[in-house]
Amino acid sequence: MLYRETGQFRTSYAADQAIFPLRQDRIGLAAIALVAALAVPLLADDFFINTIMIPFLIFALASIGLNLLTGYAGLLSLGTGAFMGVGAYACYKLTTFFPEVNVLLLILLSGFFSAGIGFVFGLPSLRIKGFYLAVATLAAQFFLDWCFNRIGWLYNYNASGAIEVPTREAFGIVLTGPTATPLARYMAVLALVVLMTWLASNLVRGRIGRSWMMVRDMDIAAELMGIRLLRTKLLAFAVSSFYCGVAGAMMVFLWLGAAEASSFGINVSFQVLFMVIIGGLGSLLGSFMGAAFIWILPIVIRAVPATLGLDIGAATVEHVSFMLVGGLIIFILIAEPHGFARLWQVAKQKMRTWPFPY
Amino acid sequence: ADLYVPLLTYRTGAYAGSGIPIADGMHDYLAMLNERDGGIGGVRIAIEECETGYDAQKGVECYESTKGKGALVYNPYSTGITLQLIPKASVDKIPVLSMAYGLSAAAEGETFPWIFNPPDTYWDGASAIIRYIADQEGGLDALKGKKIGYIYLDAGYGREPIPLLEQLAQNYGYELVQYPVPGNQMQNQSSQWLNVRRDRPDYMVMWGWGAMNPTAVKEAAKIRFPMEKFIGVWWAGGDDDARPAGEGAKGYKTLNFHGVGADYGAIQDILEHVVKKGQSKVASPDKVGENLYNRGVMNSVFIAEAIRTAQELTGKKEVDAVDVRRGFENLNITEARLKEIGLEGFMKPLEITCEDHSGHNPVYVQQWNGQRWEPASEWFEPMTDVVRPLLEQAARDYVQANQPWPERAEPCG
Amino acid sequence: MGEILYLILIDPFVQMAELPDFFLQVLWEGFVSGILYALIALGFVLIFKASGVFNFAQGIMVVFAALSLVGLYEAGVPAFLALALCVLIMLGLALGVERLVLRPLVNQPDIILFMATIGLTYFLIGLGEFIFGGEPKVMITEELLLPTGSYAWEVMGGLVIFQQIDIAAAVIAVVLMTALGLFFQNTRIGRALRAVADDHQAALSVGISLNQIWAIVWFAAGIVALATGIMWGARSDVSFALQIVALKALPVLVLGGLTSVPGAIVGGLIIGVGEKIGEIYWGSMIGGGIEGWLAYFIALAFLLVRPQGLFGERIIERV
Amino acid sequence: MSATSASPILEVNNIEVVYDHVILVLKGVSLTVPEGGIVALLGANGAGKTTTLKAVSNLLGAERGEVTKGSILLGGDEVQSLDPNELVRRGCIQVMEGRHCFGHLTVEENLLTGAFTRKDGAAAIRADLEMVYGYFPRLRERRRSLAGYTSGGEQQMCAIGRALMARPRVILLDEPSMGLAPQLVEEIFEIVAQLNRESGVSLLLAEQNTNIALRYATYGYILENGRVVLDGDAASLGSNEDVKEFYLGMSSSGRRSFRDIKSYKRRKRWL
Amino acid sequence: MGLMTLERPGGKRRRHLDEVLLALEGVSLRFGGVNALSDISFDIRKGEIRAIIGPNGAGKSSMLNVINGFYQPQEGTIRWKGRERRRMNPYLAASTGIGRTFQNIALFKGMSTLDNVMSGRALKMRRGLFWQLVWIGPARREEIEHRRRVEEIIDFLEIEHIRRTPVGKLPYGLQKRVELARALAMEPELLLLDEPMAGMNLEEKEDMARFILEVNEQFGTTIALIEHDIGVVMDLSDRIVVLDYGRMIADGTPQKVRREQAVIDAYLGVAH
Ligand SMILES: Nc1ncnc2c1ncn2[C@@H]1O[C@H](COP(=O)(O)OP(=O)(O)OP(=O)(O)O)[C@@H](O)[C@H]1O
Ligand SMILES: Nc1ncnc2c1ncn2[C@@H]1O[C@H](COP(=O)(O)OP(=O)(O)OP(=O)(O)O)[C@@H](O)[C@H]1O
Ligand SMILES: [Mg+2]
Ligand SMILES: [Mg+2]
Repeated sequence: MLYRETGQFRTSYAADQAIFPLRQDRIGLAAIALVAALAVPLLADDFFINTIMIPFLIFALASIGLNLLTGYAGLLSLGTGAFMGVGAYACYKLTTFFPEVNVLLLILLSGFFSAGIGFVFGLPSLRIKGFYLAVATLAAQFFLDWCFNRIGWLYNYNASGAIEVPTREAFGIVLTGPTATPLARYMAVLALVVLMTWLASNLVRGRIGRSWMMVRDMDIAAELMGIRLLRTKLLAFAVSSFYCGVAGAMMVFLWLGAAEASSFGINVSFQVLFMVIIGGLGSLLGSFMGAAFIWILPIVIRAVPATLGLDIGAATVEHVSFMLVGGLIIFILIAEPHGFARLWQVAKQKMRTWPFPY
Repeated sequence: ADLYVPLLTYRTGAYAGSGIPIADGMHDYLAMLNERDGGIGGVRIAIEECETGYDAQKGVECYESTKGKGALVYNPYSTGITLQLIPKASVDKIPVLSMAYGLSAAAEGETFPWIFNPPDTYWDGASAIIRYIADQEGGLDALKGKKIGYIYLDAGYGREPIPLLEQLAQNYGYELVQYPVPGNQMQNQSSQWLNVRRDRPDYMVMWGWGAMNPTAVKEAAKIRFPMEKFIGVWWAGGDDDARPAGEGAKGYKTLNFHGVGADYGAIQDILEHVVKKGQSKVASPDKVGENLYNRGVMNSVFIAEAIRTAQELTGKKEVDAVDVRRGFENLNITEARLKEIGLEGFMKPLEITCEDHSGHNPVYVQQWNGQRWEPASEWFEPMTDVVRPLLEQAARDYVQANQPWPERAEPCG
Repeated sequence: MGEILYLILIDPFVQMAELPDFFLQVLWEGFVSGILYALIALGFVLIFKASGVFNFAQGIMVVFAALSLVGLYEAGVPAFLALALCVLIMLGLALGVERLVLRPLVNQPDIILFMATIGLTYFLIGLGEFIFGGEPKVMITEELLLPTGSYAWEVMGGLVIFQQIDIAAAVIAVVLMTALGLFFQNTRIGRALRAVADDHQAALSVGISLNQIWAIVWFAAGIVALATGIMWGARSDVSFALQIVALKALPVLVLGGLTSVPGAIVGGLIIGVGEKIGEIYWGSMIGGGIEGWLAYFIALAFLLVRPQGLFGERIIERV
Repeated sequence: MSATSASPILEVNNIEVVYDHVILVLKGVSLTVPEGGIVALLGANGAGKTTTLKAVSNLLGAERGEVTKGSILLGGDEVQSLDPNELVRRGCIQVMEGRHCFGHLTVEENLLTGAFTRKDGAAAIRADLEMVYGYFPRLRERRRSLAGYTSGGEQQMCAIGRALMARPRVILLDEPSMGLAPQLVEEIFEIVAQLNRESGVSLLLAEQNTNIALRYATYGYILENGRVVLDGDAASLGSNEDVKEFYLGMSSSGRRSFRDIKSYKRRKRWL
Repeated sequence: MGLMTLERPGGKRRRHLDEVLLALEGVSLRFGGVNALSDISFDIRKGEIRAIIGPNGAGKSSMLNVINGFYQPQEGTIRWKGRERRRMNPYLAASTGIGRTFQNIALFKGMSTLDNVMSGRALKMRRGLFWQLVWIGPARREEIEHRRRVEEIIDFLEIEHIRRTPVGKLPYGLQKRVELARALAMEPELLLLDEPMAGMNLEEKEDMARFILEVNEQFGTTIALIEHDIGVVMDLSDRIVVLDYGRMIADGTPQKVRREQAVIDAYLGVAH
């Protein structure tokens, strides 16, 4: 019985409602925090930080955004990429207008723009449901894509149509642009992601999170219990897009350094959806696990032949990695349709009863 | 150590059709140098392909994962990836060779010391096409009142030439009609070509890539557009772009700045030293010498020559990226040198200077005869006088938009 | 202001009237693309109808089928034998998917099955490129005895051009849809399909063999994919870029209703014609290239009126 | 009379069922349905009745449950590994708890899907359809409306009728009386008994309405917490004191009013 | 929790049977050709237990749906707490004190029992997005306060042991009980129960009856109840409406209704 909760009594409702009521969970969390904030910066090289940690965290945030919408409020969206794009372009315009302002603030502010856009594209959700709604969000995806391409103002009429991140700082440290060190960018990303994850976890365990889940599980019953569907759904769209928008802004400003419309294409939407579902719908922890899996797995697969000294062509590796990723996704869904989050729960359940099977 | 040259290529995805022959050409020439000469200056080249799928994120990932291994130069083969790498280049001190693609303004060596885009920028290409059209019509004055259609991939790549084409339209009085093709509509261009049919432009200019090209050629044939008045940029000139349209594609033209075919010493060496030994990935030996294959070869010629120049300049054999940048900036491929490396007549001599990283080099027009590409014009110069000031302005704009942009610190020479 | 209104409300119609032959051509092109969209959508509908699975892999199945055909031909197999072999390949695919993907996922939520088909998409992309390489291939139109010429029809002082291959596509599409429509409508199997889509577990409990049903529809969808692949391949080329086109089937699908074979046709035609007219007569006002999203907005407009699409099954809301 | 007197058509031997790999629900349940018998499965909420029935008809897979131990014999053959449709083909059909009609099919189409496995021709199927309509005239009235829009009781009739359409040898009925008007409950049991008498259909019946279940059943099992705690023929069960008190609501003073339960319960708690 | 039963004075409960809480007048509801309800008029008085019975498909559930605004009747008016409405809407109904349970359980399947019951408090919780995000402070205080009420209800209905279980996995009978808990959490004035005892055995029905009675007496909640178990209906209700094919065929006290021939013919079969 490795994972024992006996002996840990919750004496108040407040304690019972803590995010991690169990001591073992709290210890685990502290360990992860320590690794993320200390071990990674001290030990990891630039490649690890730039190619694995930063994008992983950013995608985890985007997954949380989509998870709020799809996992909690039950509204399927295929427009995540575009909403991330709105955040990125908004942030770009903001830095153009307010070059002196703390760039982290601007990144957060840009979330409001995508929240607004998300709100607008959420409007049809009152009438349209399920896969039909997914098409409405695809409309957003393709329309916004087109806007990023066609509206020159968005990219300051740059001839190549791309947005390039200027050098900006926060608290006297250069955070964006080519001269920003990976470490500084990593710490900024980590701080923002931790902050926003904490906010999200607050949100989903309270009244609003519950009203989303009500709408997800049975919208008619929710309505009959006094939930105003449109409001609730729109709030979900807005908050979710906010998260995606911030993730998009971070993606361009703290990771890629430049982007064009195609950086926010439908593929990104699918990628994030994958993360959410593999991680587990309706689980914030799952968002992290899903993001880690979907982002890191192909990198690992690509690295394997080289480390083994095998001379397989880059293209072949890519083909195999496609097959592996596809196959693994199916495999995981079969093994546990509720994703890693559930797998983790079951594992905990087993640990609780260990060494007995039930 | 070896000379480590990562190649960012794409043999998968929607643009693989254009990406594969280029990747083959790039790889095979370098491999041939290893086989035939034991590398460059006696040092072997370590070639590593990294698959980008023409995707900016994966491209950056490739960059990050290879730069630590001592990469000497990057060839992103995607305007999107190039744009991401431009600011990184001066920080990481690794030159970027974006051969006739990428940011046109990067030709300004004073502003972009780490970026090289020889032999021509997109603006050179656009101006060359206009000049060619004018020649056909009997002089620049004859352009007045003409209607020129511009069909392009609606992305950074296709949009890059628009300011120049608009500028020239003002100068010469032709009308420019634009037909954007969204990336997700590449294979479904009937609307664009219906519009073409209605607007009846006198000429069509195309900036296409990947699956967009063969579709466009087919559609043009379908609406019975006179193919000899349909002119693509050099990237729209793959053999597989014209071939699917069969007879209908006969007469289709594109720009080019190198020879096609396998009748060059170096290409023959590739066949002998690489393809025959089964070290190449080409699907069949016939593909060697096709237009985009040769483009890849030319790209590798630049790399190899830059490294060789760097070796000469520094006197060391195992040069690093900073040296290679110098090598590029002092690159001077003369007639004699071309002859030496078995590429006589393959391209025009080319020289890169600190101010001009591109060179506004001559181009020619080739035409599809139903089987293969044939030259359809003499070599001629793009409109350097128009392009140059625009490039300077664009570079200034870029710097303006990306403040603080580092001043050039690298000495010339 | 007045000028803008004129441009939006009047001028396009003036244009249509001025060049009636061109308008006819636009309609024809719209019709043809509509038919092609409908073909892709048909594959989706078959599977959705039978299992409630939104099969994202339909697009890649189109590519895969076409690639196998051309690949086999290039490997020296005669055209029609290659066609027959392709049918077998699609059968194998259907059986494999049923066995390895669907069967273990019985009774899971729609979105999980949807995800699994995206996984399948990745797998097939990898496998396809692994076997056939990424180079585009030329469809063996003539070898399959499909016509390639065109007819020009002089009318209203102009010319309307009909590609023979497009006419063939229309004919094949109509034949396929009628056949499938008849097969699946009101027969024992048809009823079973809809039952499965409603409730996997209950379908099992009355003795409907999900395995068999799924194998059948996936095979049917595979055949449709093959036909679609040949037609699209003849229009441009056979490459992995084609799968993007398949996304166009989504608005068609929801407009017609996810479960309706006739809906796929009508939806296809509405979207095909609608987006052509929109692009040609209105698109250039805002810079062109609006086809990418116009179809979705057309579909959205219809959905706001009928949330289940034109011919879709009513969404049952009860407590 | 004991259950073993006739040859058993259905035998469940000591099965264990686990959901999600961790939740053990049935802990060794054994039961026997004799050929032509009506066997009732009784028990409180959550005792595992539904799970037992689903284990027999092999529908657990769809809920991530599995039989980890024991065996199930239908007509002497092991059937745990058979597909559900194969079971139906062999004449064993389940009426699921909670109706599970196909909402987007009309009532008549729902009934017809019940005949999916039958091969005896359209005429026979039509005849049976008429038979079902004869049993449930309400269904005939609503035959053209989508099942999803019919009332709860109508759906229940539809689900039962659908199972009858398969001409089964064994029917597993999960709470057939749920949501039906009292008259209809009687009727349904009448119908079931009639089928049993006339066509020798065997029945395994999970039912909360103990009263009526024991009236029609020949034998009964009482399930508690995933275990069989009591079994016996219907008469002896009906006269068992505990069963009387907790399942039939009869005390020595006859039926007690629901109004009085409160104080009664309180008293029981104080004890 | 103050649910200790008071000794009932002389076995009679105190009622305000004169005060009409809800009245339907001439309500008709049609679906295409089906007349689910035709010209129904009846009232529910404050504090009573009102049963609605009738054969399957009579329109009972539809009636509840009309009352809380899920169906809009084609004709007729609804008078709720003295205000006349042409039609009700679900939000209004919920926010002015109509709570309900459903015939086909409509719980939020992905949520735990506790969350389901908490969801009944949705209308009573006020803290906005900002405080919810911050959590510490007002939002948490509010949550805890409501949690306390919810725990009381959970204790009352004796479902403590399944507090954390996802409701989708509960057996049918317990799901019904959770649904009742959720409705109670809304603290409704009028509680609509649609077959609360379906699928329960006697013991469980007795429990349920006890809960219903206690709710009615302790909170003074008015209850409208649909149930097919005639014993339950006759014992619990003060007045009964009988529907048949959308028409109302009887209305009155149990003693009166059980003797009416129309009711016996249409529903009871035999006199109870
Ligand atoms: N899918 C599932 N996953 C996990 N546990 C389950 C699942 N289905 C049922 N259970 C559990 O199995 C036990 C038995 O449930 P079952 O539905 O068989 O009871 P039942 O006797 O039919 O009850 P009722 O009379 O309420 O229908 C219950 O404790 C229930 O919580
Ligand atoms: N949304 C709807 N669309 C069409 N018909 C409906 C709808 N809702 C109810 N009906 C029909 O109205 C009639 C009354 O249904 P209702 O659900 O009110 O019956 P009920 O009295 O609750 O019956 P039961 O006891 O079986 O639950 C039924 O015939 C039903 O088919
Ligand atoms: Mg049960
Ligand atoms: Mg009802």
